[in-house]
Amino acid sequence: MRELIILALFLPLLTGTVTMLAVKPQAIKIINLIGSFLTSLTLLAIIHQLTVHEVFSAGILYVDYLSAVLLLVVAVLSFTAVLFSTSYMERDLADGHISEPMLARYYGLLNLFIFTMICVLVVGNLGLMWVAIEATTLASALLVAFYFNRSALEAAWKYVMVCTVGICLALLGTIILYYTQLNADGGTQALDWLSLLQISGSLDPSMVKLAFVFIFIGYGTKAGLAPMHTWLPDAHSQAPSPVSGLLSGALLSCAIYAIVRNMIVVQGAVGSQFVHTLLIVFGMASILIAVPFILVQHDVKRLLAYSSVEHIGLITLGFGLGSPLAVYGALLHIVNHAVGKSALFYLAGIITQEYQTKNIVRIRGLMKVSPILGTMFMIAVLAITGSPPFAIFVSKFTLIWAAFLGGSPLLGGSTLLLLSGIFAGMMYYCLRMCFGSAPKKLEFQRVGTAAMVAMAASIVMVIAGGMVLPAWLHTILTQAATIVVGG
Amino acid sequence: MTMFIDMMQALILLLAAPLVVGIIKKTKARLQNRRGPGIQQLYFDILKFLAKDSVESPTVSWIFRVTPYIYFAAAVSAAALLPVWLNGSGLVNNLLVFIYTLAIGRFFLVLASLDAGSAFGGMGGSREMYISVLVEPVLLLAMLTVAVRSGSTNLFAMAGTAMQESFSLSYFFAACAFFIVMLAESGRIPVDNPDTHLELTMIHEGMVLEYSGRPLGLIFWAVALKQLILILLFVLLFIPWPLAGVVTPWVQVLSIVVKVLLVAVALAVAETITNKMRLFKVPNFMALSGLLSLLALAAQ
Amino acid sequence: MNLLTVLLLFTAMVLSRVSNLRTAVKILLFQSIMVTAACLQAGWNTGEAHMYIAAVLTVLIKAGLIPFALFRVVKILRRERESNPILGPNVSFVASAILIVLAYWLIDRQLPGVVSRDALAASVSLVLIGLLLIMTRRQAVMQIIGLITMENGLYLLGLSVTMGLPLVIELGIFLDVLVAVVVLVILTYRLKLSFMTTDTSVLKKLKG
Amino acid sequence: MLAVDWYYLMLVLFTLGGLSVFFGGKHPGKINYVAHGLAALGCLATVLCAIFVLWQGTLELTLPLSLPFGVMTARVDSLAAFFLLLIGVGGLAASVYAMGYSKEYYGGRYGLLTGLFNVFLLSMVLVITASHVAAFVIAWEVMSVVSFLLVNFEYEKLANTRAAFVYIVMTHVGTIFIISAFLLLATAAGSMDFAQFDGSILPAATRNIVFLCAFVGFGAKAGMIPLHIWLPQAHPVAPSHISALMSGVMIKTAIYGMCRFFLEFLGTGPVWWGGLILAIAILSCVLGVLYALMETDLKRLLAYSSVENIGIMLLGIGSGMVFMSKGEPLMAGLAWVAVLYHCFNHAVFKSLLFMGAGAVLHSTHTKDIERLGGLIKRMPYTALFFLVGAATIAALPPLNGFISEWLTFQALFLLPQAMTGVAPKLAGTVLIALLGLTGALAAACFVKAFGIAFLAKPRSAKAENAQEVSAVMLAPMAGLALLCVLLGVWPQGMITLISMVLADFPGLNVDAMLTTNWYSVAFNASNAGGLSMPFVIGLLLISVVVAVALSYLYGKPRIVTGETWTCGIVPNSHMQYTATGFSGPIRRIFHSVLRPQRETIVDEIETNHYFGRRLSYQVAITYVFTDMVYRPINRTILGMARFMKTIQAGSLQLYIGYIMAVTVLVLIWNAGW
Repeated sequence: MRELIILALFLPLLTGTVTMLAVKPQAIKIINLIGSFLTSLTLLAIIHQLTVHEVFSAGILYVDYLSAVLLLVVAVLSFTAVLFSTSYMERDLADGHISEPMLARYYGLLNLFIFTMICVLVVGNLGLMWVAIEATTLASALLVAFYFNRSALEAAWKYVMVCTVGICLALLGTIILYYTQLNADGGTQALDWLSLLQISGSLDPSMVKLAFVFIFIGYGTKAGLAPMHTWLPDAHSQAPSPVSGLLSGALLSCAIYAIVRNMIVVQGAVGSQFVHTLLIVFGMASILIAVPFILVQHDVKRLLAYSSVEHIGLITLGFGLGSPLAVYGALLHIVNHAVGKSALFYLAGIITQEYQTKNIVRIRGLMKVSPILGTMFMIAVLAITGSPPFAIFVSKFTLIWAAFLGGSPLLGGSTLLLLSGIFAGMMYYCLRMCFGSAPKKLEFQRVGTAAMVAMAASIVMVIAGGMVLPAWLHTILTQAATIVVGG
Repeated sequence: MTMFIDMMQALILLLAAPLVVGIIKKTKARLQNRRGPGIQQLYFDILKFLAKDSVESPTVSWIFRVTPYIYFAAAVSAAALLPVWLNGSGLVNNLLVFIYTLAIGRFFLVLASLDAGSAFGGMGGSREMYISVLVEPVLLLAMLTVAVRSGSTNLFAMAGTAMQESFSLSYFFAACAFFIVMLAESGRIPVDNPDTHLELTMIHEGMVLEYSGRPLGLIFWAVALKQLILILLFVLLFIPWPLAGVVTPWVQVLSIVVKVLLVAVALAVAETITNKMRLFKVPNFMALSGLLSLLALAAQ
Repeated sequence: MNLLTVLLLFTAMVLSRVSNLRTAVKILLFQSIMVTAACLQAGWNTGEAHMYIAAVLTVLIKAGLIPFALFRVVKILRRERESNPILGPNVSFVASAILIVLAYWLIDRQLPGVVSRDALAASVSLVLIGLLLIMTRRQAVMQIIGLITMENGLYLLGLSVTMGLPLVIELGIFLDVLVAVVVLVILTYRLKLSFMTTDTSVLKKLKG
Repeated sequence: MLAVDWYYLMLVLFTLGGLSVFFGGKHPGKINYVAHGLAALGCLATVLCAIFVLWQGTLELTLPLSLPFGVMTARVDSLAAFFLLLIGVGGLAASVYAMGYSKEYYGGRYGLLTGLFNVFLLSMVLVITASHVAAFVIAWEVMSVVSFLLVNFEYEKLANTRAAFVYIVMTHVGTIFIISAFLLLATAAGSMDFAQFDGSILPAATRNIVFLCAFVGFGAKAGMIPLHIWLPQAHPVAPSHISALMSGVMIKTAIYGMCRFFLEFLGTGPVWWGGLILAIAILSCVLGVLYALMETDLKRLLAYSSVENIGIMLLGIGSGMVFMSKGEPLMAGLAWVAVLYHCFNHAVFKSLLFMGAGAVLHSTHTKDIERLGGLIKRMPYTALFFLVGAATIAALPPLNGFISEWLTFQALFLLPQAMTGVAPKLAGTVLIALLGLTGALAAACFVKAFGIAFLAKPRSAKAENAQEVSAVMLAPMAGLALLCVLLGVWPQGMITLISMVLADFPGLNVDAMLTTNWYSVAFNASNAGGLSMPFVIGLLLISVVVAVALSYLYGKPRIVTGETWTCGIVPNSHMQYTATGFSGPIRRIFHSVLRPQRETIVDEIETNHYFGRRLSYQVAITYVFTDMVYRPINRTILGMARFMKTIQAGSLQLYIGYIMAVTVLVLIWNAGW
């Protein structure tokens, strides 16, 4: 098991360095495809191992069911992202947006980004988790600024500054947590998650509360929760589409994962009432903030970014409700949202490449230009707004059902209302883009097979998730829920 | 068996209808100091028409040919539904069945008026529908005053209770309301002028402008019958005087005949003393009748 | 209030006044040296071996690499000055004083009578002044300096509260700070290239 | 074959039909007959399944969806069976009709149309038979999404997409209310299965909320007045066989939802529930038919008349609720029989009318009545069936429209007796008067629709060279027309069926209420009287025989053709009355509600000196709900959204300021405020 984790960490670095050395774009493409395929395979092997024996903890490495859920997300998303970016970047190269050396740099950074995300999920020490999260920001910053045009620079600058300030707060919180651990048992295992969990009962409650406030706001900035979400739309709209898919699917989920890890410890020390109110308030705020920005929007990728803010709000709300059913729904929603949102970003990527613009007003008649793309886009939008036959409806409905069951029907009702506002906004823009008359001068180039495979795979997963829930996923989610609820 | 009695009743009324219209025309003529045609004039007209051939425009369809028969049949079956003999299972003689049987006639007549494709027919049909939209709710309200008191929409029960009641204020209001509705429904002066061919004033005449020969005869006869039905209904439901318990059935029938003639004369008088109302003043007129029946209901 | 904390507070106050980029970087260098001195003093007090390694690391990264990178950047930004900061030099000077008082009030309220009260207050005020710098300065380099001051403050807080985090985490934090500065420097180069100025008030296009 | 086999056969058939989505445009001829054939067989299976359930009793089975909401059950009890029957009949007619009608849509996306048609039927059947909240909501939204895609099928015209957008958003908002109503019940019952739901254990306040949510949610789907604006836009835009299915059958799923909630889940509630429904119902009736009367687009006219018929059904439901809360099981039984009877009738005659309109659209390619005319000579059969439909909806006796109008009238007539005090008595009678007004307006509306569209001379070249549609389209119309006549002449069969359906609901006493023998049905709820349709029709027939006999009195009538009298000028089609003209007087008396805007453009002599003055007259109705209610709401929401967008103002300092502000706030909150 330890070798698998080391391999999983080592593989992205290996592919990254090899890509830096290789010159020809064709070679780079193949290396990365193999590299990411192997990484995903090892991650899936880790998850399979986990289903055999519950937990694995060795030194600073620690993997349990909760991280298995996120590992699944990273495995799926990293492979589809690399698969998609092979033909996406090829098209960019052909259009002349990027030059040869930039391609190598892109794949290097992408693999570095995947490496840092896997670090976040496998490390057991809260301090090291902070380091890994900070590393993800830096790795993705250069990816956001990849095109180095004016708006990409602006987005990257704001992304780095806001996130680093946020992360400093998280560091402050982690230090205070370490201080409480010192007072409690002399800090032999500094900030180790398992030991913290054992002694969480004897930690000083007021200091732990203070620590959790800083940690929550710090990682909340990384997760894009409401008032701290301001970097998210800029970063996601300026980054290349596969990166924004990874950003909103995997990175936000890793930040949520970090919050949940700390929450479990704090919950043991201080009781869940404090933690849950904080999560619910910020969750509802995120959904509320997303509504106006989706109703009136002119940029396709910003529209999807705000939908990510809304879904992260929904997930935090799920964890905030606290009942096993709610946490189960939230975890399922992480997986569904990751797959659904990445499919949408890939589609948006292809569409913006096709129409050479991100402005919704100038994208029209997608159904006429290419029926397959149009139908996939329509299905993806319907899926992401939570219409039934698709997976996201299942998790959304579980969350609402948990809200009603948990004795807060008003919360459930208002969430439903906000979600319908978002549905109206998204559908309005989706219809404007899909239907109507296509601009004359547009000659449609065939979509690369790799991109088509990546998109089709994600959409099939979303549709299948709506119909049937695989048994192994069900066991992982229930086990993870028991960990979070502190069973 | 009851159906046979109803059918006989309808035939008798059919035969009597032109007589009543003749009487009305005669009294109107007398009031206007002119001799006017004999009371049997309508019989001669109808017989004349039934012998004549009819002229048909090429644009018409089968609806134009079928409508006279349907209109006539509707009038006759409405007549059959009337509760004159005060006994009957009431399965057939229902208030709503009566109203909607008349509605069949009107529905097809308006269609036929549109069929010929002339402006007069269209104008007549549109105004007939306009009048029916105003009349139907008020007719329902007027009939309801009696139905609510008798607790059932069966015409026999309604007539039965109407017979027992002695005079009361709510009865008077209901009678006035129904009288106004009767004027409108049968197309008398304040709402529609039956004896003229002036495009602006004729509603009912406008619709039948295209008809001639046998169909026209049937329609004239049906109009007369409808007139008689309404008068008879007014008499049965709103003029109870020789109360049921007191007299033998034959005297009862005699009193009905007398009452019908009296009401016919009253109609003629009402027509001569008022002149035709502007078309868009009719809603206020109908609102008055509706108000009266609501008052009757409240005063019950 | 030993000499070290006084000098640290002094550097922070001066930082809020300065407008020339080169002098700002020099002050930052001085501040980093003060931090390593604090680290050495802590190591000398507790006798922990890894404190000395941490001190060496701070010298290498905080006093060596980062100022070197910043000097390279400042060298090519010939005419760049912090022309119109949001809060003028005098106002931000008063603001940093207020922040220091606030830091002391916070420490007394939250942890009354803790042993290294001054060090704690100094580190918290460093963090707050770092934040003040980021919030009020328009120049990209000044914002980077603000960020590093905040990091130093946090590092000091960690040092004084918990006698130093385990080495692995210390190493990680230093690596992160270094990479952060490298990334920011690359971005500043690119800003200079495409916007002809590193005044971040130009970055206003992405709205709504 | 047990009911359960028919149920599974139906699911298989519809899913097979649904697979035609993947064929796209290839060899449309074969796809048309195969897919629509499968749909027709599926509907047949639905009808048989319903009959078996009614015969053998409730059918319980689990759905093969393994989702985290526990096992999903489906239950077909007698109420569901009745609605399955309705879907089967409507679906069968629509799918046979579609074989002829959808030839027009042969092209790239034809497979999509047939596939979605099958999935639409499947989702409706699942909505009716689901007995688990999650299954119901999934089927409900699949139905909405599929019907949205069908409404949006001809997306070349932008108006279609806008109408489809309004439709999907309104249905989605409606679904939210339905979900919250269901979940409130489910939390009380502790499980998502319908069998465990029992409204009476809920506290009064929650029960009222559940009632309001269910009423608004299903009302939005049914299209009652305040929530109706999507219906006249969405239904006419879909292909005619789809709008026939939507208007005839899909709206009934909302009525089914209401029946489930008001009859089974909520039990007897306070009187104001019924009162509220009656108020909304009468509003929907009058306004719906008024707007229908002012329409000149044939399919919009039919859509608005659906709003009116939903009003009539709500009248039945409202009076039923009042009777149940007053503890009058006999009268409540009568009211609910009226509801279900009108539900079935509306499905039959509205599908018939939409198919007629579809046939007209198929051959003349225009829906505007002002362009049509004289179609009765060119399309005799369609005209005949449309006439039967028009006569039924105008509630003329020999047809089924009259029966349900009569039943609703009887229910309303009993209302004053159940209520105490003068004010409710007067309200009851005013309700009846308004129902009479609605009946008269409906008659006027459909006389106009049939008269202007089919009779007299054709007003345009399109109407001139219209041909009769193919037999495949005429057969379902004939079937439905026959059904209308059958249900009208012999209502006892359907009334006994409905009383069987309503037998097992508490609060209704249906069997004691009804004595039916072969020729009549009598309601002994306080001697409300009875109805024997065969006698009435007998009378009518005899009178017709008398009329014909009289006209043959003087030998065989000879008919001479002569030109229509138009004051001596050669008549042409411009002399005929137009639809706007026909409804002119009625528009004038209801001007305060409709607020028509007239616009007469007169070409002055200078511009047009050869032909003198040219005058064009336009009148447009202002739809009070769209302008007064929906447009302001829309503006305020978007205004707020634009105002809220200023928080992303682009400056880095502002963003870091947000973080600091939030930290301070949370710290203050954490410090125990």
